This record gives sequence, C-alpha cells and structure tokens, in this order.
Amino acid sequence: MDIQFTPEDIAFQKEVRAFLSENVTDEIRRGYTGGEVDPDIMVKWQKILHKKGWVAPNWPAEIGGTGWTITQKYIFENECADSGAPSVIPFGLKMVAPVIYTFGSDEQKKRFLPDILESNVWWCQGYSEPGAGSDLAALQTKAELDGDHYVVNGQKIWTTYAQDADWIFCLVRTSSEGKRQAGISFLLIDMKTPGVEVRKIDTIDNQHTLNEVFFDNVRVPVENRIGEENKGWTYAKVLLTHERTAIAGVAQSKKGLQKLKEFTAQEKVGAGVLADDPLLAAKIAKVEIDLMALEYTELRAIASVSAGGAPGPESSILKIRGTEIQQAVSELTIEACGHYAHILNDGEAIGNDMSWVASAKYLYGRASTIYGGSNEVQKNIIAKMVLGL
Amino acid sequence: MDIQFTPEDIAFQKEVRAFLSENVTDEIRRGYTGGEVDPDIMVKWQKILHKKGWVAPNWPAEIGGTGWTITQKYIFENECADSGAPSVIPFGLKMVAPVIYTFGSDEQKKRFLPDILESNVWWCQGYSEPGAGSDLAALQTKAELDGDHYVVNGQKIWTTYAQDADWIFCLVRTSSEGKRQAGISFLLIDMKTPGVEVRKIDTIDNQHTLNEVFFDNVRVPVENRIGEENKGWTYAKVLLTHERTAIAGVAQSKKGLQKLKEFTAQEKVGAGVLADDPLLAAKIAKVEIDLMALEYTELRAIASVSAGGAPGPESSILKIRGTEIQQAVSELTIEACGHYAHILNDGEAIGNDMSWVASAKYLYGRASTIYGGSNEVQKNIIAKMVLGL
Amino acid sequence: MNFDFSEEQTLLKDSVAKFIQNEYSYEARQKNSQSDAGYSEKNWSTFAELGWLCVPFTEEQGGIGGGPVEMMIMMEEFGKGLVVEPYFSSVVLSGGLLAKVGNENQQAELITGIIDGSKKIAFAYNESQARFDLHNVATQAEKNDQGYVINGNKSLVLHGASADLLIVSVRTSGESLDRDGITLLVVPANAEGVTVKATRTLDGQRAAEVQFANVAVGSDALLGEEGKAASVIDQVADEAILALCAEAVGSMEKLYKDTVAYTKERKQFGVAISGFQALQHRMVDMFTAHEQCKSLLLRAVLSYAAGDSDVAKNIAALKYQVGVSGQAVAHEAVQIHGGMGMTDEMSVGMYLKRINMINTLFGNADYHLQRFAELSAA
Amino acid sequence: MNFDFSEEQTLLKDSVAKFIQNEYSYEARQKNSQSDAGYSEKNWSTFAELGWLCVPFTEEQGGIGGGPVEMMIMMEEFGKGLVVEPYFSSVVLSGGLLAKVGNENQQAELITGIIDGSKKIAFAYNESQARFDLHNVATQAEKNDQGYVINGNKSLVLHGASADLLIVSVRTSGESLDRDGITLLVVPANAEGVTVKATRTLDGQRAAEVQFANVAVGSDALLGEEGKAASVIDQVADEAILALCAEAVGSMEKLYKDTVAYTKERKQFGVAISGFQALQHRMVDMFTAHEQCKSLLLRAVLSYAAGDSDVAKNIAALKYQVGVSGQAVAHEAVQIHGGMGMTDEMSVGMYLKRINMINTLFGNADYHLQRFAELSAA
Repeated sequence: MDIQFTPEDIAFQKEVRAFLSENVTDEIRRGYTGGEVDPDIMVKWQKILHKKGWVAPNWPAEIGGTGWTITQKYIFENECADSGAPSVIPFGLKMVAPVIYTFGSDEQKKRFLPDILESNVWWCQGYSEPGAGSDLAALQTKAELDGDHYVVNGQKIWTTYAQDADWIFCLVRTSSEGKRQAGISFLLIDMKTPGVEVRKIDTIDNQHTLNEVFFDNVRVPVENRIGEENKGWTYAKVLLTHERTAIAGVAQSKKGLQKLKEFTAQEKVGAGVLADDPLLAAKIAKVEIDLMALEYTELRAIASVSAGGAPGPESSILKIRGTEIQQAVSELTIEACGHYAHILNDGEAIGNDMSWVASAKYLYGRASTIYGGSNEVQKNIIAKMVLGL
Repeated sequence: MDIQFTPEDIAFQKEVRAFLSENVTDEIRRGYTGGEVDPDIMVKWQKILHKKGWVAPNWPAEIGGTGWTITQKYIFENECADSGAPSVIPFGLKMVAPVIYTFGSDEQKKRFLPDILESNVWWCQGYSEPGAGSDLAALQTKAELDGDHYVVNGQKIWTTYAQDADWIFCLVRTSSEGKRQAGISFLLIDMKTPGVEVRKIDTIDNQHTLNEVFFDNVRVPVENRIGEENKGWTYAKVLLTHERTAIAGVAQSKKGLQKLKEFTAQEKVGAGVLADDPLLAAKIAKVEIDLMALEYTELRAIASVSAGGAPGPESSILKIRGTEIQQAVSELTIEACGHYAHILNDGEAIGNDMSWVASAKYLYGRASTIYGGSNEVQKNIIAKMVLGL
Repeated sequence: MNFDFSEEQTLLKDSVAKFIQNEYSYEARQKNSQSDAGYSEKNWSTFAELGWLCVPFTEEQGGIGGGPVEMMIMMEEFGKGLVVEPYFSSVVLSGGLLAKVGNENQQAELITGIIDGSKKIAFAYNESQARFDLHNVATQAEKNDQGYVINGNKSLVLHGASADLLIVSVRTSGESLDRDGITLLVVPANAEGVTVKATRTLDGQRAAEVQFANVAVGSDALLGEEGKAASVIDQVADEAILALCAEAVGSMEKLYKDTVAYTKERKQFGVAISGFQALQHRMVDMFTAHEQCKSLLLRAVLSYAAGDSDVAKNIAALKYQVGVSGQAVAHEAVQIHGGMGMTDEMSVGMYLKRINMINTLFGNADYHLQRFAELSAA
Repeated sequence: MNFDFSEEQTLLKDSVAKFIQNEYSYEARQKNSQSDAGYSEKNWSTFAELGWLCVPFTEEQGGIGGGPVEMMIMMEEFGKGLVVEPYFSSVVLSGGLLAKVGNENQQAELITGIIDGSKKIAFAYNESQARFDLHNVATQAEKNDQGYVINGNKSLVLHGASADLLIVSVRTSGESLDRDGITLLVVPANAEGVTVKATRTLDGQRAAEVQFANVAVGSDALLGEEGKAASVIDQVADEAILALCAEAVGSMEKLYKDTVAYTKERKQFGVAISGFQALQHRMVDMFTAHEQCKSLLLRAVLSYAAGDSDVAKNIAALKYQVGVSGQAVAHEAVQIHGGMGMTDEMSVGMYLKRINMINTLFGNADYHLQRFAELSAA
C-alpha cells in the first residue's frame, strides 16, 4: 500500500502546473462556467491541450494518448480542475473516440480520429429517446437498409450541445427480432445531412444545453456504421464502462468546494463573515468529508482497473455519490449566495460575484442524478450485480 | 379555526395538574422508565387513576370512560407526560377492552371489563408469530373445536409483558378455507391454562419485555371467543384503527425532549455547558420542530375523527413520524450522555444520571419502527390507500 | 379545538381555488410571467374586483378584517398556481406596514389605492450587505427643514419596477446594525434621484435594484415613528413568513400530487413507474413532508391569530421546516419526473425555483433554525 | 499509487480472518463476553502465540515493526468478529504509549510483558467531567521525594479490572483544562489506595471506574516527560481512532452482508423480502456507506503512515463519518432484520452497540466534525 507521489510524479505535477498557469487564462476559464459552453473558447483550449499532446490522456499512446500512469492522470485532472480550466467536451474525445479506436475499421479510424484529436469536429450523443430513458433498450429510432445507405427515422432527446455539433453518434434500431438489445446498431451521422433537425429544449436553468434531434428519412452511408449490424449495444456498453475516471467529477467538486469555502471566508455578514456560521460550516465540512471519501473510492477503482483487475464493487457507487456530492456543493453554494442566487442578472453581477453561475450550476445540476442512467437505475444495478438481490 | 382553550378547558387543566402533582410520586414515576415495567407500581398507579375515574378516558362514559372532549383528552395526556407519570399498560385498557365492549357478549363484558378497569387482571397480546410479522394474516396458531372447547396449538412471539400477564388475547386460525383473513378467530385465553408456556426473549436492551408464548393442546372454552368464529380479523382490524390518540407518542416525546434540553443546559463541558454546542443544539431544535409538527398533525387527525369524519390522510403518518421522532430523541439523549450511555451500571448511576435509562430506551426503542406494522408496511399502506399507487 | 373553516373562509378558498383552476394554467402563468410587467394587469383587476386586495385590511380601512387564516387560505391557493401578481409585495408587505403605522392620510390614500388596484407599492427593505438581517440598514436619510434626503442602495426590491411608490427603510440615526434609528419613508418611484433597475428572478417573478441619490421627500413621507421602525418591520416580517410559507405549502401539495400523477402515466421497462416500491416510499415521504409543513403552518397561523406567547418560536419552526422540506420535495419531484422535470414544459422546475426563493426571503432555513434554538433553549 | 497488501500483510490478514472464522462464532464471542473476565484467556494466549500482540512494536522492542496498515488489517477482522479481548486497550493504547515514551527499563519489562501475554495494561485517561477532551485532567499527582501521590477518579477505563497495571494521566501542574502539566504514571492495579470497580459496557465489553486515594508511586513510575504528556496522548489517540475505525469498518461490512443474506432467507407475503425494491435501495445505501468509510479509513491510515501534513484532517473526517455512517448502517440492519434484530440471538444488535461505543470513544461524530471544520477552514 502506497499513496505517496514519487519524485517523478512531483516533477510531472510541476510541469503540469507550469503549463496550466501559462495557458489557463481568464478567457479560457469562461469556456465553461456551469451550464452552457462557449464553443469557440473550448476549441481554442482543446487545441492548446492538443499541441501539448495532453488532450486525450486515455487514448492509447500510439494514436495520440499520453501513456501516463494512473497517478499522472490523477495529478493532471486535479491540477486542471484547480486551475479553473474547463473540462474537455467529452462526446468526441472521451465517448465516441474509444468506440472508434476499439471497434471501428481502419478506414473509420483514419477518417474520424484525427479531427477529434485536433478538435476540428464536434460530436454529440444520440442515445436517449422520449420513450427510452433509463430503459435505453426500448429505443425506437429506426435505420432501414436501402442500398448502401441506412434510412434513419425517429427522434433522440436530451442531446447535450447538439446545437454546436457537426456529428452525432447514435444507437438505432436495425432489427426488431429477438432480444431488444440484439437489434441495435451504432451509427455515425453527419448533422448536416438533410432531414436532421435540432430543436432546443427549454430547461429550468435558462441556458441552452439540451436538444431534441429529429431524423426524417436521413440517409446515412453504411460505411458510417461501427462494427457489425445489430451489435451496437455491445459497443455502447463497453463505452459506458470505458470512462470511469471522470464520472464522479471529484476534481470539479473539489474546486467548487474550494471556491465556496473562499467565498464564505470573505463574505461579510454583520460583524463577521459567513464562514462563522457553525451550521453552514458543518454542512460544508460534511460534503468535504464525503468528497474525500469519494476521491479514495475512485482511486481504489482506478487502481484495481489499472492493475488489470476488474473494477471492484466500490466503483459502482461513483456515479451515485459523485452526482449527489455535485448537487450538494451546488446547493450549499446557492445557500451561501443568499438572495443573489435568485436574480437572473443577464450577465451583470448583482450582490455578489458567485451567484449567477451558482444558480445555473445548481439548476442544470439537477440533471446529473437523472442522466447517464438515473441514480435509481444505478441502485437497481448494484442491488442485482453487487449484492446479488 | 380555533385552537384556544376555553375557560372550562383551563379549569380542567388546573384540576388535572393538581391531581397529578399530588399523586405522581417518585415511586410512581419509576413504574416505567424505559423498557421494563414494575407491575406492582403500575397497578398502584392505575388504581389511583381508576379511583379518580380517569383510567379509561376513551371508554364510553356509561361503562367507565370519562366523557371528555378531545381537547380535554389532549390536556390530560400532555399533563400526564409532563408530570412524569407512566402511561397505563395498554393491553387491557386500550386494546382488548374496546374489542370486548364493542363485539363481546353481555356475559363477556360483565366478566372481563370490571377487572380491566380496576387493574385486577393483566393482559397481553397474542398476534405475531415467527412466520407472521408484518404479514399478520399468515398466522398459523390453530384452534380446533373439541366439544365446547377449542384446542389451541402453536406459538406467538414478541409478546410484550407476557411474563406479568394473567390473560392473553389471541388471533388463532379456525379455518384454512377461503381467504387467509377469513379463517381467523379472536380468543381470550387464561395464561394459567395447562399447556401455556412463556419463554423470555433475550433482547438487545438487556431487559425483560418480550416473550414467546407456546400453546400445547391448550383447552379454551368456546365462551371465550369474541363474536363469531372466523370473524376475528374484522375485530382485530377495528382495534388497530381504534386507538389513534396515543400512537404517535407525542406527549412522551415532548417530555423526553424537555428532559434532554434540561440536561444539556446543566451538563458542564469545559468552561461551558453541553447546550452551547451549536450542532447538538441544532439537532435538538430539528427534532423539536418535527415534534411540534406532529403534535398538530395528530390534533388534526383527532379533530377530524371526533367531528365524526373519517380520519384524514394526515393520520396515516402518525405511526411513522411518531416512532422516528421517539428514536431521534433517544439517539440525541445517548449522544448527550457521552460515554456514560454505554456503561451497564446495574442500577448505580455512573457519570451522569440520565445515561442508563437513556440507553435502555434507545435500544428498546429500535423496536418501535418494527412493531405495530413496521414503518415499511405503513408506507406501503399510505402509498396504496392514500396516494393510490 | 377545531380546524374547520368558517363559511366565509370556505367561500374565499373556493373563490381563489376556482380562479387558479380556471384562469391560471401553467401556460397562462408563464405567459404572464414573460410579459413586460411580469404579471397580468387583467388578473390584478380581477383580484381587486373579487375583493382579494382588501382582505387583510380592517373595515375602517376599507377591508374585510381578514386575519392570518384568510391570508393563509389565499396564499396556499396562490402557491398551487405559482401566482406572479404582486399580491405579496403590495398587499402583504406594503399593505401590512401601512395598516399598522400609516397615519389617517396615508391610509385613506394609499390603502384605498391598494384595494382598488390603482396603486402598487413595493417595500424596499433589503440591502446587499444585510443578508437576512432586516435591521442591517445602511441607506441614509438626512433630515432637513422640508423633510428627508435619501442616499443609498436597496436590493431585490420585490416588484420594485412596477410599483408606483416605494416604502423604503432608511437609517436616520445609529450604526448600520442598530435596531434603533430605522425609519420608513414613502417615496414615489419616479422621484428625482431614484434609479430603478428592473431584474427578473429565477422563479419567473420580478424585482429591482434601486438607487437613491439625494432623493428629497417631504416630512409627510414619514411612515410611522422616526427611528422606531424596527418593530413594525419585524411584525410585517412575521406576517410575510406566514404568507410565504402558506404559498410554499400550496406548492408542495401540487408537487407531490403532480409527481404521483406523473408516475402513473410514465412507463419504463414496460410498466408504469408508480409501481416501483422505492419510488412509492419516496412519494410517501413527500406526502408526509407536506402534511408536516401544513401542520406547522396551522400551528403558526393560529398562534399568531391568538397572540400566543410562543408565536415567535412557531414562526421560526415553520420557516425552517418549509425551507428544508420544500426543497426536499421539489428536488424529489424533479428527480422522479426524470428528464421532463428539467424542462420548462413541465411546471415542476418552476415550483422548485419558487420554493428556493421562498426559502431565501426573510431568512433561510438555517437562519430560522438558529433563531428557534435560541428561543427554545431550556 | 497502489492499494495492494504486501505478502506479509496478506498473510497477517488471512491469519486473523481464519481465526475469526473458525474460533470466533457469535456464540463463542458471547460466551467469552459473559465469562468472569469478560474475554478468553485462551484466546489471549493464542493472540500471543500467533504474534499478534507484538505487531506494532519495533524489532528492538521485540515486535515486527508493523505500522498503521497492519493495525488496520487486524482491527478490521476483529471488528467482523466483535472481538472482546483487550487488544485495543493493552496493545494499541498502553502499548502505544510505552513504545513512544517508555524508557529502556519500561520497554524491556512492560512491552515484553504485553508481547508475551503476561501483562495487561490499561490506560486510564478519562474523567467524568471531561467529555471528549483528553487534556481535561483533574486527577492530581503531588510530587515528593519518593515519587508521586495520586488523588482523583478515572472513569470508563477500558478493561481496567483485568489489567495488571494502569497508565494514568494525572495533572502535576496547571489548571484542569491546560494542555501543559499532564503527566503519565504507571501504577500497579493492586497498589494501596487504588479502588477498581469493574463495570460492564453495553457492547459486551468491560471497563472500570478507578479511584486513587493517596496512591504513592515511586519516581520510576513516570512515563515520558513530566508535565508534557499531552502530545503523546494526542498521538496515541490518533492511532486509537485509526484502530477503532478499522474495527467499525469491519463491523459495517459484516452488518451489510448479514442483512443482505437475511433478506434472502426471510419471507413475508409469500416472497423473500430481498425482492422489495425499497429494501434493496436501502441495502445499496448500506453498502455505499461501508465503501465510503473504507475509503476514508485507507486515506487516513496511508496519510498517517506517510506523515502527511493533512493527517489530522483525514483522521477527523474518518472518525466523523464512521460515527455517522456506522450508526446509520447498524440502525438499518436492525430495522431490516425486524423483530429478530431486537434479539440477542442474532448478532446485529451487538454490532449496533459496539458501533455506538466506538462512536463515543475518543470523541464522537460531531466533535470530530467541528474539529474537521476548524482544520479545513479556507
């Protein structure tokens, strides 16, 4: 058992810090502050990361990854969060890319991966449908073969940043025979194809993050299918378990908590500061402790996976506790902001600086326990797969 | 809407207070301090109440009740709790008596009710069985007719104070045909009948409260059956909904909380007192608020029943919240006692006075969310009956 | 002891409930909320016609002498409809101040204006450094021969931009945390030196940031006694808490009932999700939270009506519990609605935002928990 | 970064786990607990033979130089078996003090005695007025030519009645809350003037109330530096917390697993109650609570082993969370076991009681939460 950084790790940490302090400007920090992203800034930032070779730490080193140890990845993620750098948009780099480099043809790898690595092309994810949320296998969007094209009809929903995306990766139904999971294929669709329509969903956070995507006789070349027909569920599942490192959002929550603590230590109340309130201080401490626990739960999961083992039972709780902690941080932040969390200031700070970002984060953050398989579904899975109930 | 006491109510309150201050001695208070009761003291106390005519406020006035308004009952219960008087043992006065005076024959009324009123005869309740807890209708204890006697065989469990009881009222199976509920009869059994055996259950609170009761060819005269054969479930159900006033234990929890607050205000810690701890104070305040809410929830329920209406939906939560609050008070009390809650002092106070009673109450109190239909079953009932789920 | 409404109270309840039912669908509410003023003038006229604006005023003032029970009845229904009209701001807050300490002229003119709907008056009590302390007043008013000259800033003035008049708490003596030295002045919203910046709030309502730069008002602007406004402010704050909590309790009822209804419709894995026991138990918890808050509401309202000695404790308990349980119920409602709960298409998110706002107004949950603990110390 | 045990550590774990599995059924534990001494001398000899009593001591002291990881490994298994032998009292507490500040003679005699099982030593640190403050010491020791004369009372001395020797924290100078002026003295349990009243604790373990009436000890009774014991007490308290929390984490694992197993057996309404989704989700919460506590345990143990600067924060976090989550898991375990959970026939209630005791020892959850909040202030 050993959790100490080696001298190499410490040198690496220094290098990361130097790089970040030089490159993470206030402008870059504005790339993502809560709900909406600024795509231009994000492209700029991801290109900076790419130039340094650090945009895809989890990819195999030979195709653009970093070859880092888990400790290095851990250090990198923490330093990034600490610097206020926005997380990279995951849909290309973290979600579709692993599917492509694991299951795609050489042709597909050559065609799609470089643009993802260079942030030239933006992706979004077409999984959920109105009737297929937590029960994803119920999806209905149809792709029917017509010559060397699929003709896609149907609707996706909750599509994050579809409005900025060039491509969408979709699960579509190519067969209605057998088990529901066995008739699903994995398609890559150019958003500019005729028949693709994006409609904004008005969400409670008053930002534009989510969309519906409609497919009306959209013709998709067969060569855009990943792997075999009707095997899409297998690829998607691998993807779902592929990216475990970021799911808990530990580094982001740590940063959020740090900001909150700084705010309460400065914000004057009467003759003292907000941090003097013992009940607020206790609530913040509780969340911090929870987060300290989750950080190690995540490290235990990463360590057991990277040692070649299967993820241990501890990994099952990352999504649940991670999102609950994110929500708790955002709830405490709006509580700390007082009245000013409730004013829609249209860009101008009123009362205090934290508040507008705080309420957008709080409101958008309610979705975190719903998406990616709701926390209820996660509990069902743990009950069945881990506890054998 | 009006919650003010009338001048008559205030006069009544005075009368109750005077009576209690004269009669509730330290000895009486020791009749029940947490888990075990002292039967001799309880008899003494209940006889004092009976002499005053106040031992059975809920019975019809013509057979020994008080004819009080709900406000008077509320006042009486609160003043009793406040005085530290032990609650009367419910099995005779509050549980079997209403069944007897509602469904029993004149013969049975004459035979059993006076002894209950005078606390000459002690009762216990034979409902649960090892295989029939929350699912009470699964009960298996058999009563087979043999001439003018039933022959009873089987086992009851969790029988509170069976070791002190002269009689037991039982649900027994007299038929295995039709719906399970339709083959159950309600029998009164003399505990001295040959074949009745009581075995103590060793419980986590180290007191003797619970028992198993075994029936081995116990011969019970048919005249000891209440009402019709195979209709026992109906009578038992009426009994279950009959006594709503005490189920939440509001008055007792108020008293417990008051004691706890006094203790924390006096108990020295460092240079101050325990009550100075803002987190403990906040937890106590939260429970007190919860209890203030429940007190009105109970009043609303009582008011709607006594106005002749059906109990409103608010009454469904009395058992759940009442027992949760009792447990919360007992948890905070052992927390306040510190180390001394954990010493089994065999009767001698160590460290502080509260602690031994505190831990017995805490441990025995874990049962409150289990017995009387577990809180999980209560939630199932509310989901179905109130929310229509 | 009885919890029954009188005949008049039942009529009032039915009247408001019917209006909410028929005229205040979520779509209509959203339309009003997004209009320029942020509410419907037509509705406001209806409120006046139906006599709702006069409820809390005495008969001499032109009202019907409604008490906290009547106010609870109305606000609970308003809470079910997420009403955006400035009832709370104009009638409860400003009306409350005028009814309690207004002189004959002020009552005759301003209360009459409130009741007939012709005047909307906002109460500017909040300042950015004050957090929840109503006595933390830094806005200064200097007295001169003509009256007062006001300088300072007020924040989150509810419905401040649509108000004709502002009642402003100012400091005429003492330091900014003193209880003494606070004075109320009635200021026309269009007086010289008054700058009103309209803001929207997350709950779809309106507020304003208001600056006072050498704003001169006459001596007749004084409302109540100079330097002694703290106690009337406290009293109106108590009434404000009762009203807001009644509103939140109405919203909580709507939330748990809507959630129950939604689960009966929504299917996953081929069955209605209402059948999942884990969700059932959580909806029971939502139901329980509502009932318990309703009990605390009745407790506080009835004790306020009776002038009981423990009214402060009851009000603190209420505000704490409604803050905590209201948010818990709203969070669960969003969660159980799933993705749909995140959209403006369903009302559930709007209830969440309103409940959050209510938690913050006049002191949040922890503020009142600590107040309660002090009041209730052994 | 790795969380794997070394080969030696794995062997140690297997050895203790095997003993618990084979020799420490709940029935056997209860028998030992209810014996006169409150534990089994035979087991204690086995502990000595298997080398467990020497684990934390250095090789020079006769041990194997085990660190906090080894201690965690052992205590976690002990927690699964609810071990009643005085390992914590004698090895962790008293052994910890002796190993850190014992002089050559003391180490040679007393540590050797601990290791071979011939000497049991209890640490008398607690006083009834102190609550959780280890520096609140009112027991006085007056110095004279021969040594010290002790007067005062110690409370809840763990395994005090079976101890051959007591290490007593006494005040040799200063006021009763001062950090300075605390001294440790080694006192034979049978010294004149020592009255040991044996008590049982709810968790089936033993303690004692100890009175010192003019108890004279020689100068050689001094353990460490006179008046400077606070820091070694604090250090041993940190190790005590790590050990106790490891024990509790072991108990939590047993509790959630036993509960899961019980629900698969127990039938109600004709089906195993493991099928009820509401219970399933609650058991997932129990599982989660255990995993999170285990993570905090690893965090605190590894940071203590490494001497990190944030070790105090990690230890406070651990003790808080184990206190809160341990009780929550134990309460749920009793509840889900239903009536059976209330009986001594099942072990679940005993785990509850032990976890409660652990919560209280060396500062309860709120005590450490407040300590954490101070340490972690921005």
